[in-house]
Amino acid sequence: MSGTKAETSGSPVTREDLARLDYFEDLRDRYLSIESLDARWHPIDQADLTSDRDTCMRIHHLISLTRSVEETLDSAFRSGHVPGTAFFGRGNEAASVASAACLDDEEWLIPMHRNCGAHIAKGHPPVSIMAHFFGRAGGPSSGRDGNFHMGYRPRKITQLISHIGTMVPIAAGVAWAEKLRGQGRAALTYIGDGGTSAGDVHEGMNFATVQKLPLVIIIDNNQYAYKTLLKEQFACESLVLRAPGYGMPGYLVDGTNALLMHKICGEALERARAGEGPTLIESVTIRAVGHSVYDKYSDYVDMELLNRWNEERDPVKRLDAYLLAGGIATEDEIGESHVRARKEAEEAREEALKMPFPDPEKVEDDVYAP
Amino acid sequence: MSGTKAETSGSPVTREDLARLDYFEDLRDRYLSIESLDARWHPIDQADLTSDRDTCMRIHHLISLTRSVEETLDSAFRSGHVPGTAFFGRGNEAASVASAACLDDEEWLIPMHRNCGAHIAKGHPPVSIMAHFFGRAGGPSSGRDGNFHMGYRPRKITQLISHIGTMVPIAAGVAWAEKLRGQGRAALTYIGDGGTSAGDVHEGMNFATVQKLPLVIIIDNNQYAYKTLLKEQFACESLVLRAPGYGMPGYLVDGTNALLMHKICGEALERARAGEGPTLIESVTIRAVGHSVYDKYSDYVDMELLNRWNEERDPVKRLDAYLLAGGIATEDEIGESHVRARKEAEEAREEALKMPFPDPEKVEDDVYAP
Amino acid sequence: MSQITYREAISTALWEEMERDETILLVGEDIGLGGGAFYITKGFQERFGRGRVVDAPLSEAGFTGAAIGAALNGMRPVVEFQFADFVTESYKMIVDFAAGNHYRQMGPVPIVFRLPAAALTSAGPFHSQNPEPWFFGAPGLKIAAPATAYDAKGMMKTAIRDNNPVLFLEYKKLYNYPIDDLPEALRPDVPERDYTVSFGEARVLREGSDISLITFGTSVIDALEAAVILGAEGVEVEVIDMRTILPFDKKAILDSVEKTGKLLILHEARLRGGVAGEFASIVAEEAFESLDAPIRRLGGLDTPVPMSPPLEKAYLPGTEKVAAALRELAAY
Amino acid sequence: MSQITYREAISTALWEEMERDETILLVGEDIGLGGGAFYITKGFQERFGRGRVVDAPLSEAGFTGAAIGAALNGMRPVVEFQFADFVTESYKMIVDFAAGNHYRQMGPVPIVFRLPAAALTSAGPFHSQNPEPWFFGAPGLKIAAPATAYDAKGMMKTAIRDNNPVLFLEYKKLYNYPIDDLPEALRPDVPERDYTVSFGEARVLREGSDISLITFGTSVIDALEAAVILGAEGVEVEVIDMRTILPFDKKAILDSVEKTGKLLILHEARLRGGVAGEFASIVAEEAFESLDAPIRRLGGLDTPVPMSPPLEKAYLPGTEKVAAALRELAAY
Ligand SMILES: Cc1ncc(C[n+]2csc(CCOP(=O)(O)OP(=O)(O)O)c2C)c(N)n1
Ligand SMILES: Cc1ncc(C[n+]2csc(CCOP(=O)(O)OP(=O)(O)O)c2C)c(N)n1
Ligand SMILES: [Mg+2]
Ligand SMILES: [Mg+2]
Repeated sequence: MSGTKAETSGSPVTREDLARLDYFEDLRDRYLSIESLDARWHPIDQADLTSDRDTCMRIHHLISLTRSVEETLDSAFRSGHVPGTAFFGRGNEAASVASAACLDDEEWLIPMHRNCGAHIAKGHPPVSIMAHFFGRAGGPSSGRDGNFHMGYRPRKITQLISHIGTMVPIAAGVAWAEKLRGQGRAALTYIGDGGTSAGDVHEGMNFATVQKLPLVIIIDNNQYAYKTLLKEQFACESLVLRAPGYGMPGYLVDGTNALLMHKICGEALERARAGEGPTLIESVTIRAVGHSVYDKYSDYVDMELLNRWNEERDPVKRLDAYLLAGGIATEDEIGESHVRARKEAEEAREEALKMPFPDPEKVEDDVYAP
Repeated sequence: MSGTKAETSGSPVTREDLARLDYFEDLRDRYLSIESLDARWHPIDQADLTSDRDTCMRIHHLISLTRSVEETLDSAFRSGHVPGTAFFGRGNEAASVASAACLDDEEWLIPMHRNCGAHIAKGHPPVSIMAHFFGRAGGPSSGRDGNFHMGYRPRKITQLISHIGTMVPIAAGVAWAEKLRGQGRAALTYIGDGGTSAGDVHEGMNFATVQKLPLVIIIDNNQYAYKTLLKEQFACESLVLRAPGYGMPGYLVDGTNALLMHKICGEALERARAGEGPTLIESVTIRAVGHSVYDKYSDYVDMELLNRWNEERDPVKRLDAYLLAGGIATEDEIGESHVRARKEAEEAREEALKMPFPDPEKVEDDVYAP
Repeated sequence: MSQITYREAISTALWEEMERDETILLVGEDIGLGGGAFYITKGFQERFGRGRVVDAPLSEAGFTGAAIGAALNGMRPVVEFQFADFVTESYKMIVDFAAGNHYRQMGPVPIVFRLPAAALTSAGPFHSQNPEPWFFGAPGLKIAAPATAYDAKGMMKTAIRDNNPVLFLEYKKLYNYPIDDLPEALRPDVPERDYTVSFGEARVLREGSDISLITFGTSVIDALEAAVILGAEGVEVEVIDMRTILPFDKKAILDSVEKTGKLLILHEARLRGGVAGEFASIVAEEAFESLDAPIRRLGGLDTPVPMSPPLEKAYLPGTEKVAAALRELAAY
Repeated sequence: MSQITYREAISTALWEEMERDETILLVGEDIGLGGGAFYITKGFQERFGRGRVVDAPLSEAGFTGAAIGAALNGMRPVVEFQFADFVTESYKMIVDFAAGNHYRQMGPVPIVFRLPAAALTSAGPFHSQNPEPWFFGAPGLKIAAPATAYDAKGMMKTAIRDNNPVLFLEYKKLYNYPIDDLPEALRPDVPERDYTVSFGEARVLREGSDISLITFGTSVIDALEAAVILGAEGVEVEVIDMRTILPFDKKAILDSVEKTGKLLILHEARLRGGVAGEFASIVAEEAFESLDAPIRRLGGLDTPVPMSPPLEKAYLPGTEKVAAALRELAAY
């Protein structure tokens, strides 16, 4: 913990907290050495990140599994098994996994198009994800949709529509129902740095804060929105500066640091469950691959910077190193976790490829619910 | 001026300026004793408000004319001359007039549905306004639209569509064209407290700040959005807190104080013309009448508070008192300005009522531009 | 049994349903404290609380989205748009999200969108529109368009209990229409008991053997008036109120045309892109041999809805234009 | 004269117009540095600067609104939607603001909305839609739907020079369609010189005396293929490409039907609420006596556009379905 409860609590920033605001001045140039900030925009003390072995190993395995699933999907795409296109979240696995891993089984996840890790942490089986990408009848939408337009009802994961921004209001509504039900459950959603420009995001955050809904919103700031750079997307120093405009606490988190995200998101969800309303968390990562499998991203991405990120901030490597350095796991245990992940992904791929394509005779079924 | 140029300049708030943030904590309960704040959220020194007689008398007359035009329209409505409905801006005349009076002739005004004062200050003739409300062929839309869905091209005033929020992006676009033309002209628009919740407003403010457009946006916070109270509309302490989220300066202004608005808006427009980008100004007033002429507003309005506002903060009375107390005008001169305004409004009404209704034979004309 | 207004019918249906099922929520602008622009929900917030009756911020996409999210999570929200015109703000939420969710195997989305629609009096281009053409092509939606208090109450209950997103068109002009001024056929008694009206069943408002006049919404009044005029001229017009636009009662249209051989389709919305095109096409395809005359359609002009009274009158397809079109058909 | 792709034709037209008139601006997502999702504007920002070629934040309503504001203030913006599907974000901006402004006497709004439309391959429910039904009823708009590189270049110039808001449908499937694979009728040479193609003039792609096949967009390919098949079976099908959907060439439809007496209308969009309904209705009203058979329409199924290849194929009105419908008509 960075200090007392009060220090990271839900009350909006005031006085001396905000005196630190000039910290943000040229944050974007300094993302590589980002300092994570709490709700009052003090650096977060990271001494108390969890070292609980079970938690750490669970998160490690989920992150590794996420990477393996995406790599497997990518190679399946190159082999022609993925109709349409595919997006990947490489670079944000830590943030996706460690946040969604804070949800209870009965809580809803409202993911975006790069949150493979969140799907996996919430229990969406890799074989179902693969079947979806492969357009098979056994996928969660029976082949009616593809790519990351994917949900999974058995684990309370919504499907997004393509129109970016729409999911924040949807998430607010999911949280509204939870609030009415009064069982102390919260919901979690994500939005990209590009997505923050969408009007729906504003409307959704406003609705959530006015109604004090149990919702955590993570801004996946991966420094690109397709081919658009951050400076063309917003003019403020940091997107957490939007939080006071809604009267909610805002955190800035190094999204390549899994255990830090786990702590901050976990605390935010706890506040949400306790009726203290929404929290905004800006998670800074980098999109380590192209926008989609088709994207010629070296056209517009600063490849040197990207390489440095991959060297210094790859979330998988960072977690490996952290576990090792902290004596939480041995090199063998870490290696074994990776091997198991790759095997699981491979098996899922094989199983999914055996599934049939949907029956065109049924194309007109299910337009209406009974 | 509240101090040096730097103090009110366009650079976003930083450090000690923001240390004053807790000022906002229960601002809404304290609107009646509102303190106006500059871009760094220091109280604005009002010692240097203009006492230039010509400026003062011009603004006085425009404010008085606005009130008279609206009162005349209201009585015309009661006499059955206004088809459909009518909205009035009673209570915000000072803010509307004093802001729009800062525009040059060649600059665009993008008004909202209570900015009668802005129309009048920008030179929209009362007879044209009346003809519009009366649905006459001689109105600016030839009777095709009514109420405050009204523009006036000869004076570079756009017409709004009903969908609230849309005009902020439109205003950004008008300013974009000015920026490209490079003649140092700015544009001015308004949005209600309710309107700030609309996604378009977010999108428009973001576009304007990213492109550093010459635009001033005034939030007409009149404490009601139809029957919805502020606490159902937003959860932040004050709407100026949104400004740092876009990287623009935000001011909080007592909107019943004409000369203060004239100063702050004038400075903001100067910055815009100089290429320093947009400014957000929250103008706090009260909606002194119902939402529309049909609205039974005592259902939901705190009538006691409203009466106090009308006593203490009526913008017309306040300006009268200020001019008198400052020795800028005599009681006779002030009275004469009012009389002239009423006469002008009455004459406009008579003239407009003589105009014919549009010819139904021409109803299908002009759908397409040649 | 009683005679209540269309507005009271809707209000009553909402109230009774909220009493019956606590998963039903209301959200919209000014609907709480203020009871909504048309006072449909006056007193609801006091009774059902601020959790279930939410005065939304001015943000249609946002609160429509929130309602959809709540529907995904077990609730049955009813969303009030202050005017149907503003539903365009929520287009993608309704068409892309809500309507397609079940097809994508992501579960039902039981939700009602209340749309105060059509012209009132000089409400101008932005408060007078008929929204059905915007949504008619969207798979997964239903569209109800009641023209009587009886239908309004019964169909609102059907809409709320339906597991699909339903656009519920409410005709502002009918909200407070004096009951005694309504044509007989438009004032069936409204039972005080619970009842529902099935979707997809048209109603014959007046039988006739010479011409079929297919219509719905505010136009039923003009249709009935014109039928009376034509009746006096010896032409028997069959007037059919479609009642639901999606699903629509194709059989009722075809049956009537088979009988009369002549067809006029009438609605207040502009013709181009209006649903009359679909109805006419179906007849041209499936009842071609029954037709004794060209199909006629009548609707609003191809302009924005103008405000000033003489223009608005010229815009709308009123009784005189209907009668004229019927006469032409009769003479063919 | 040369053979260039549809994509190159659009790109060339934009470039030439921007060279010609400095009030022309481009705005859209990823169009600057990145040259847009389909590389139509690659290199434009370098040439015309960041003021005239704006990489917009992800906010369609916002940048559409900004473009309209710029148009009010003397500019001629061209707005790129990344996919036509996202135009729903800007619905009110286009329909309520831009389309109605001139009617309200507030001046012309010269603006082009570029909409990469229709199915590509397994692009799924949100990247495959045909937007014309959403806008077809809106007075004040024009809708262009070029199917050849020649039309794409000439009509883009027409659109830019028009003083009204124009929805410019671009068929993603045609962008990079190999020229040699196109049917002869779809690859007229594209002049290097400046030329325009008037709106509202259909083009007969193939003459025939037995059946009129009215179509546009991607469906022209299926139509021509089916006509060849039917030709081999001894049925002469007249294939007409509408080219502009608003205004549309009513005379071309009526003339052809008068000649053939039989009509099939085909488009990729779903039938219900599609523009085929309007065309069919007009024929049923104005060429009733010429018809020798029921009017037939063919379009997408009444479902969201499904992603998986077998489903998508079933959804689309491909050559086989067109040929089958033509055969039925021929046999009538
Ligand atoms: C409303 C809308 N406009 C455009 C798009 C096309 N599009 C898909 S992803 C994307 C970029 C999103 O950027 P960001 O929100 O930063 O998420 P990221 O892809 O970087 O994770 C765009 C423009 C869309 N899906 N929705
Ligand atoms: C998108 C949209 N939704 C709803 C309305 C109906 N409406 C008209 S004015 C209004 C309240 C506006 O409040 P505010 O922005 O505070 O402006 P004020 O009327 O108080 O000046 C509402 C809800 C509208 N015009 N547009
Ligand atoms: Mg991004
Ligand atoms: Mg207000």
